[in-house]
Amino acid sequence: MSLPDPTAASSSHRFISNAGEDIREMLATIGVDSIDRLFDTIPDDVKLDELLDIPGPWSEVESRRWFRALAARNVTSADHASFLGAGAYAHYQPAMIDQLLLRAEFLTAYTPYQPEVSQGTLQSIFEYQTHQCLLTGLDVANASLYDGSTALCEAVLLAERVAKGKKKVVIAKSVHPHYLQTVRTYIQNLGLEIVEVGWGADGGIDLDALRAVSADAFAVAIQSPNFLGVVEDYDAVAQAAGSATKISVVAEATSFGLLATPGQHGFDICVGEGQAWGIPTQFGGPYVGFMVVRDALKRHMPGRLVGETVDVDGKRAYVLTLATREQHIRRGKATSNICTNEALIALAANMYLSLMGKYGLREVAEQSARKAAYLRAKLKDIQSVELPFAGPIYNEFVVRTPFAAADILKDLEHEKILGGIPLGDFFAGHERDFLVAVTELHTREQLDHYAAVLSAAISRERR
Amino acid sequence: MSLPDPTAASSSHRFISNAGEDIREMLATIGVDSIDRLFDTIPDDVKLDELLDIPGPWSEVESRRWFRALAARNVTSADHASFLGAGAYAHYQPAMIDQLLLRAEFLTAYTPYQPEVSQGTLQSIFEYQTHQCLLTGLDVANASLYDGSTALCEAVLLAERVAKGKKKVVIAKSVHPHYLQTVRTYIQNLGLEIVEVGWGADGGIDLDALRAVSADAFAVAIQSPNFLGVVEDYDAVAQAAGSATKISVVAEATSFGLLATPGQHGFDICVGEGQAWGIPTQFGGPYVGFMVVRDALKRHMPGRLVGETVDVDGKRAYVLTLATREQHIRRGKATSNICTNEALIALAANMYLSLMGKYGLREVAEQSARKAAYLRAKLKDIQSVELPFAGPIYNEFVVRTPFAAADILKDLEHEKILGGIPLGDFFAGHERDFLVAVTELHTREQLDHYAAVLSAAISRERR
Amino acid sequence: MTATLDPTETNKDVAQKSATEPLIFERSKQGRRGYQLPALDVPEVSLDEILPANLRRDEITDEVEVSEVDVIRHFTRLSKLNVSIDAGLYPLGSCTMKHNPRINEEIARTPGFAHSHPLQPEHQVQGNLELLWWLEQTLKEIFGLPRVTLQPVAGAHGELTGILMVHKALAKGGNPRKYILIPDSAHGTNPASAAFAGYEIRELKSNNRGTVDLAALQEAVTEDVAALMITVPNTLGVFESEIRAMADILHAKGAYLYCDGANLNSFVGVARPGDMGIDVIHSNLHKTFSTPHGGGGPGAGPVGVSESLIPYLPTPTIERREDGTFYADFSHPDSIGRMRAFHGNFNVLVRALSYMRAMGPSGLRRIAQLAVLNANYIRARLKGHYHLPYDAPTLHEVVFSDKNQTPKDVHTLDIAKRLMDYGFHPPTIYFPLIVSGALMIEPTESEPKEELDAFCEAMIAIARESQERPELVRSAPHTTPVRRLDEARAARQPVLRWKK
Amino acid sequence: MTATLDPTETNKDVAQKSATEPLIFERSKQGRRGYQLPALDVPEVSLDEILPANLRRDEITDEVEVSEVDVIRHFTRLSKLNVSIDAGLYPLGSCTMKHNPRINEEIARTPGFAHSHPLQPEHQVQGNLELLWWLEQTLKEIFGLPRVTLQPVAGAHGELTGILMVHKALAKGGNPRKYILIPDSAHGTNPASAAFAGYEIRELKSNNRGTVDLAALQEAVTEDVAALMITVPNTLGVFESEIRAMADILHAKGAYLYCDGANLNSFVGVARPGDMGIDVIHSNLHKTFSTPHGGGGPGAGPVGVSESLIPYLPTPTIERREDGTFYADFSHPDSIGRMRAFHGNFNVLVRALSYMRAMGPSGLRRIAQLAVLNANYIRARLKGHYHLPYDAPTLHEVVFSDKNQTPKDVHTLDIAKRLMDYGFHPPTIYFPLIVSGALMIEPTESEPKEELDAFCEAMIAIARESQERPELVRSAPHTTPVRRLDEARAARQPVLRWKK
Ligand SMILES: Cc1ncc(COP(=O)(O)O)c(C=O)c1O
Ligand SMILES: Cc1ncc(COP(=O)(O)O)c(C=O)c1O
Repeated sequence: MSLPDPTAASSSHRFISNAGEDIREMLATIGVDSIDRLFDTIPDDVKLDELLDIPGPWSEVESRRWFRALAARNVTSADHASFLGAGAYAHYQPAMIDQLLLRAEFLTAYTPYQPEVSQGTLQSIFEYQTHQCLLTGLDVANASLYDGSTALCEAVLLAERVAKGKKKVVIAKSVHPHYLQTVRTYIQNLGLEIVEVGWGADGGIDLDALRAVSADAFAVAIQSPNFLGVVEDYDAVAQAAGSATKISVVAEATSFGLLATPGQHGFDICVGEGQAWGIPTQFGGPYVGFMVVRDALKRHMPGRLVGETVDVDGKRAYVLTLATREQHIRRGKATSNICTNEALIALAANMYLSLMGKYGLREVAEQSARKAAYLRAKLKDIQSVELPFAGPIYNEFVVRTPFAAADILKDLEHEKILGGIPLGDFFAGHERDFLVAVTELHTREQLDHYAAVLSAAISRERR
Repeated sequence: MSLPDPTAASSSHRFISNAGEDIREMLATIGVDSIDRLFDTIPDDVKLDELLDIPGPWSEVESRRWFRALAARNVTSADHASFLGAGAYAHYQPAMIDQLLLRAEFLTAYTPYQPEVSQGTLQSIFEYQTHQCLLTGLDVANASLYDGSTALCEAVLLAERVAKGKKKVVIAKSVHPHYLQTVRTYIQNLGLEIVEVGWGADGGIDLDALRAVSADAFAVAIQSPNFLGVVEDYDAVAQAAGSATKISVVAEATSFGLLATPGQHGFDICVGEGQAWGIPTQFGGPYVGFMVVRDALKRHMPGRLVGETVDVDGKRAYVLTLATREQHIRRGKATSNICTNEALIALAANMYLSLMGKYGLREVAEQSARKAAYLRAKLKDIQSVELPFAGPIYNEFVVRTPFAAADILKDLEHEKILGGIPLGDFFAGHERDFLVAVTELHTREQLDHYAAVLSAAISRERR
Repeated sequence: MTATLDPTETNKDVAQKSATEPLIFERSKQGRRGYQLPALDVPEVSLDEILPANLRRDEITDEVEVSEVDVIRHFTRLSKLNVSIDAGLYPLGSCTMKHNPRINEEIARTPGFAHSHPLQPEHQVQGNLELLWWLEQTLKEIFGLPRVTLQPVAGAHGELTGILMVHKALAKGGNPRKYILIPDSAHGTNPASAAFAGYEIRELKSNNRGTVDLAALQEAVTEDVAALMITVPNTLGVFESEIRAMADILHAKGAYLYCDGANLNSFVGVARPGDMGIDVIHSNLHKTFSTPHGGGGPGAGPVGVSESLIPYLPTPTIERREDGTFYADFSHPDSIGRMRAFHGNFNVLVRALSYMRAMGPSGLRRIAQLAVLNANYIRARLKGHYHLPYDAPTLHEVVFSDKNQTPKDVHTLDIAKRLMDYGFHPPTIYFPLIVSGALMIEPTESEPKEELDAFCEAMIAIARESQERPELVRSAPHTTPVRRLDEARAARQPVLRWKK
Repeated sequence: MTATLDPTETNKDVAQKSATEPLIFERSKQGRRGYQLPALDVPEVSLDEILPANLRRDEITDEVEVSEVDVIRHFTRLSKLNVSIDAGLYPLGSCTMKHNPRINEEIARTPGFAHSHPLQPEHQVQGNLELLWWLEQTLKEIFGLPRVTLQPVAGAHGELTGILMVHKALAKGGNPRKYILIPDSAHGTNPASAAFAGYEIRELKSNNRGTVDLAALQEAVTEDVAALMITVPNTLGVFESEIRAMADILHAKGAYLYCDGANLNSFVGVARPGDMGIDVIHSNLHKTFSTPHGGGGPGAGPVGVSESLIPYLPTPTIERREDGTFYADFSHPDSIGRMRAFHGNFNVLVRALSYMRAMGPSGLRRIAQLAVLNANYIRARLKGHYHLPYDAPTLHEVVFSDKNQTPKDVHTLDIAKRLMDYGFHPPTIYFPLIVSGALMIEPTESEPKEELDAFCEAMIAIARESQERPELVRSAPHTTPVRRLDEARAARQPVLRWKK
């Protein structure tokens, strides 16, 4: 057996305080002669008689070398002009936020089960919930869900709970494909049926098709701006969706600064992805899923809710509430199985929303939309570039060229431009299309350069 | 006059809380009708009637673009293998330290004039003072001085104060030239004479020359390891320095982990530069100067001192003490004019020294010395490379080739090596010499590579 | 921070006042700004040309106008109302509140990781893919299982993933079956996840050691049982010594053994789930592998599976080619599908691998050794003072009850609150449900002995106070920013948002 | 953090205990480690081959053995014993405790800046040199002076630099002269710096407005006076309206006017020192230009000079070539020499330029406007409650005295301590020396009105308490981690380090 002696100084590890002297003292108090004795309840035949076969232990010096070398093998928006979106957007990230997130009081605390020593986290969640309500025009928001895709799953399940009986959910084909796939996974054993509704010529949902299938559906879910970048007309959709619970999905959260709210236009639930609120794209996570619902639905809400109350001295304070919905009380009958959520990202979002505030959120949205419109117009003028969908957009749109999107994008990459996301990866028959996203961070120079490089690439491909 | 209206929303600035509404309310309370009225005591003929002509205001986005572009125009140890030392060394920097320094409680507080709400800073300084004493073998350390060069100035002035009458200070020529120059600047009007003592064949101070000039000197100051990298023999120097106050300068603070202490070998004062304790080289500052003295000298100490005491409840606490030495009390008769010092860097040093601890400080020093010895030996074997000074070294040494150091170093730079610092920039006649520094961060691979590239460079130059 | 004019108030009130912070919405003042953006550099056309008015909103009514100073003050002050691991012991049982190394935070912020986009083509993100591949290799070795999916973003998410795989595998075999067996000591997410995966729950009574009774299990495992979900060691900290036999019983009936790996910290590097006959296990990386809890997340809940479940793993999986390049593989026809958009909580996974590399083989084993030593030290010191409902040997945590204190009408909640006055975060309380008035203490390996001693002395002091000054304990906490809350009122008339 | 066994102690004691932290040396335990380094990868030869034994030390006796957990806990807990700007108003008069923007911290950490070495050749550090050049251009415009040295690392360092230049200039003219005139209201560093520059101090009595009396100055400026060192506005916050006349008097006698720029925050962008006839000025970048005070530093004290002093600037200066490249110029034969190794506090200078760019021309002016407005608002609100020794109009700060409170034996120190109970850092006290029992309040432009109101209400409450419950004020603070200290004991038997 090649197992080290835990009391040897050579066995000490910087992350583990107790060492030789402490261990001997503690064993004496416990009254056993070695740490191994404490593991007697684990049968020998399942005990390892050697160390695991993995690298390490590494010093910070070695870790920095290895991880930085890995990171250096990625090509990112840190060194390229990126026009990638499709559910993950590079917006302005205020310097203050990351530095505050490093405060141990936020970073290393856990779920505020004990409100007297967790008011910081609780009050922030309460504020976060309020921001969500103001942005969506709905009544009650929760403390966070995993991400946009699972938030949609939870919304569908919520709608099914209140619908009683109905088993059909209608989901727009223009909802983020990953979200739709995730819903399929979640509901696969629950006897529910998903009916997809496609888009019309302008890229907006096909209203007639929607009207045709909504009647017996417990819920209708659409995304706006949808996956093609097109902004949906909530009123028209709500009307077509009839009596079903109406779920709006928002994958580009800065759009709330400019677009009509689901709450004021007939929708019951808004779910989505909060990453656009200044969270790094970080290869897809951690992000933060949000859910905001009409007041009538609040007791069916999944996840944590923070409410206001007072302490014994009458002092205002905040606390986790309506917990009877949750797994730790309701167990098999809970409104969701979620426990650990995305609290720290929700905190970052609260910081972002507070710092940008009423006018900043508006300006981010307007600048993103204006710059997208500017680029879209420029690309339109490029010979043999098509914009397949004419519908109104926020900050993202589909571009079509005569050539395979992958090839065109490779050409752009050579000019240090991450030019877009091939639509063909998600929808067969769209191999010449790609999604282009623009934010307030793009400069006119970058937009002009993009247009120039794209038209050059097309001419090159043509030869 | 193109001056903006301070109450206009367009005049609001994110760093300045009060705006339109607040300003109007406050002016009303004060009883004046405009902010301009508050400046009536400034004569109109010196008042500006337009805004200053400087760039800005910039958003964080614009600042990031501009400053990162500037930083990208530097070549640094972040992208090259650096062997630069000469008073600024790239040692291991524990990840925890910088993140803790960002805590507002440390970063944004000021001098702990009010001990009841500043115990964090005060206790840290007390601990820092203790580390200094343990490392130097001396009795009393202060809270910090500007840097190594000004610390030497303060030491010379301290020695002069206690010497009474004597006007001559002997300083080794092998003290960091910038330090020596700074001393000349400081004392230029004080009627003091500096006598320099050169080095012997092995690079150590010329003891006979020292003996010859020490008699009527109020102080003798040497550096060890000296600017040539050579470790001085404190006992021999102390003996040669006779009755003068003996000042040891340490510009490579990690050397305390391995080298004999000035305190145990006849020295009265140790001053130096604490940058090597995990502080980034950051183009020369901020760093932290330290001063440790024999107990007898404590009331002559410049700068802040923190002492232990108790509060009215008998609870142990820390406080700035012996303040009668300082400018805010003694004014023109103070032991120094220093007020703001390098507290945050001293805090970082306390964190570093605590984290590395008894064994880490030793290992950093041993690894640095061993790797330097390894490289030194390898270079010695290279044809037509000379090591002009045979004296014992810690982690830095002088290399001589048949060619101009600048040319050789240019060659190394092409291989992404910052190969050393030309000694000719400091001492005429040494144009072929350069200083090479090694730390625990260098890998054997880098050391071998250095040797290979250097000998290749020499052959190339020969052609 | 608002002071008061009443000179007669007590100092405590003054201090308490300075410990309150208004809502950010209450700080809003007309004209204040916390942001600046570069001026728009494209032609400013009318918004109508960009988006029809009916698709636009008007101003965001009631959103804030605050300065950067207001915001940094606000959140700095809020933070001071929290306790944290970096400030002291945070012995929440079952949550493994261990030291969160700062090197993990630094590495996760490397621009190449932080700014990579989840939909970049394979050739642009080889660094990320290799990192994910290495993390899977490492978890495979830790679990002793042949494959691991990194997609789940929390333990509960991993549970759902695991049970969905079980369901799919059984369905492939013709019958997904109806029930999941779950001990009454289990965490609430277990039954919830099983239910969302489409199963009914059958609860297993724990025996007097607090563990699963083999005979009872034998009986409970019928043809329509899909799996047993157990926690190893269980929520009392007791290791199921007969785990191998349990696995055999299940496997004999074609059922699966699911392990909730929340307590992996107690045996990592000492024993491997795969060697115990476990078919599926999730690990909460925010517990055993030190990723920060962040006030309630983010986390990650990778799931390891045995050979027979590999075909059902979520897509994509991360694979390595002969030529050493890496790619995301979607070609798994029997996969349960995607559990989340993109690649899960990538930057949590980065932190976890950073931690695993820092620990290495010897360090991982030492985690379990010291976590168990620390817990047993607390158990030994407090045993005389608090009632131990199950005195079977325990590993990384120990569960006491308030039985010794209830005669004085002092209950677990009171003890927890009083601990705050002594400067400690309370343990997990009233869980597991099989212990009435449970005090579930998990110190983790991080804690220094002197911190454990201080905690034990506080607990002992409270035990005494409960006898001698019970009202002092019942009315605790006395020194926190707020005191006991009216939780009933919060639930009765919920106020879930600020309104003007 | 050590709790106690005594169940009878008060809650306050419990809380206080939890607010103490042992010395890091007291946390040391045999075997603990807080660090790890890569294993030595060169042959491990005997140390004797590397360094003779007589030049080596043995182990570092009494140095610590602590874990990373011990260290992060220790410093996190220590931090909680401090108050800070990010937590609230920090109205230390003369210190300009303004908001420290986090963008400055981010930019200073850019690897290209943080890891550049001070002795790299010019071509490798063009980015740094250009940054320094731009900072000088910006300060020149702010000062209205033709050159600025960036070498001084603090205000006092700048004072020494400035006076050394004056001395050298006069010496060149044949006679360095003997005296520096300094008003009795000046900061202690002024006389100290002048003395270290080789001068004797002659103190100027302030007139009843607290300013310099022209007639008195006229008389004081003799042939052997080298310069007058004044602070503008002075330490009462009063602007020397006759500054131009003062300059003329000095210049007529061949003497120089030195301005201590510590209070530049009150007129930046509103008026320029150069236009006032000032010959030399230092600016504390850690005050006016927002670089964090760091618990007492680092700072920076650039010095601007008029034409006649340019030849004497410290070396090197940073210059720009025709071709747009930058270099360090050492060719200044009359320079006073080098004031510090390398390039001063470079990474403080980076932060300051970041701040100047963020403010821009309009923002810089707004600083002065709001700083002065905030100070005058406090003055207006507190005037009725505290005695105003000089009621001349003031700019960015206001100095009260304890005259109204002394009859009740309540003194400035008591008022300062009592403010802590209300959650505020006290103002600067007992400075300037011309005011007995001075309370020197500088809010800066950063503060929101509600914070100023809370502060004023606390001050007013204390004024009342001083009349109605003076003992409560005299015995303050009551709610801080430690209460009033025995400072006499600290000085009588100094304990300046931990000993085993
Ligand atoms: C035993 C046990 N199982 C499951 C969970 C759920 O894990 P998570 O919170 O990561 O979803 C937890 C943690 O809360 C737990 O303690
Ligand atoms: C008026 C005045 N002059 C000079 C100084 C000294 O500046 P520094 O502390 O930066 O050396 C200060 C600050 O303490 C000051 O307030």
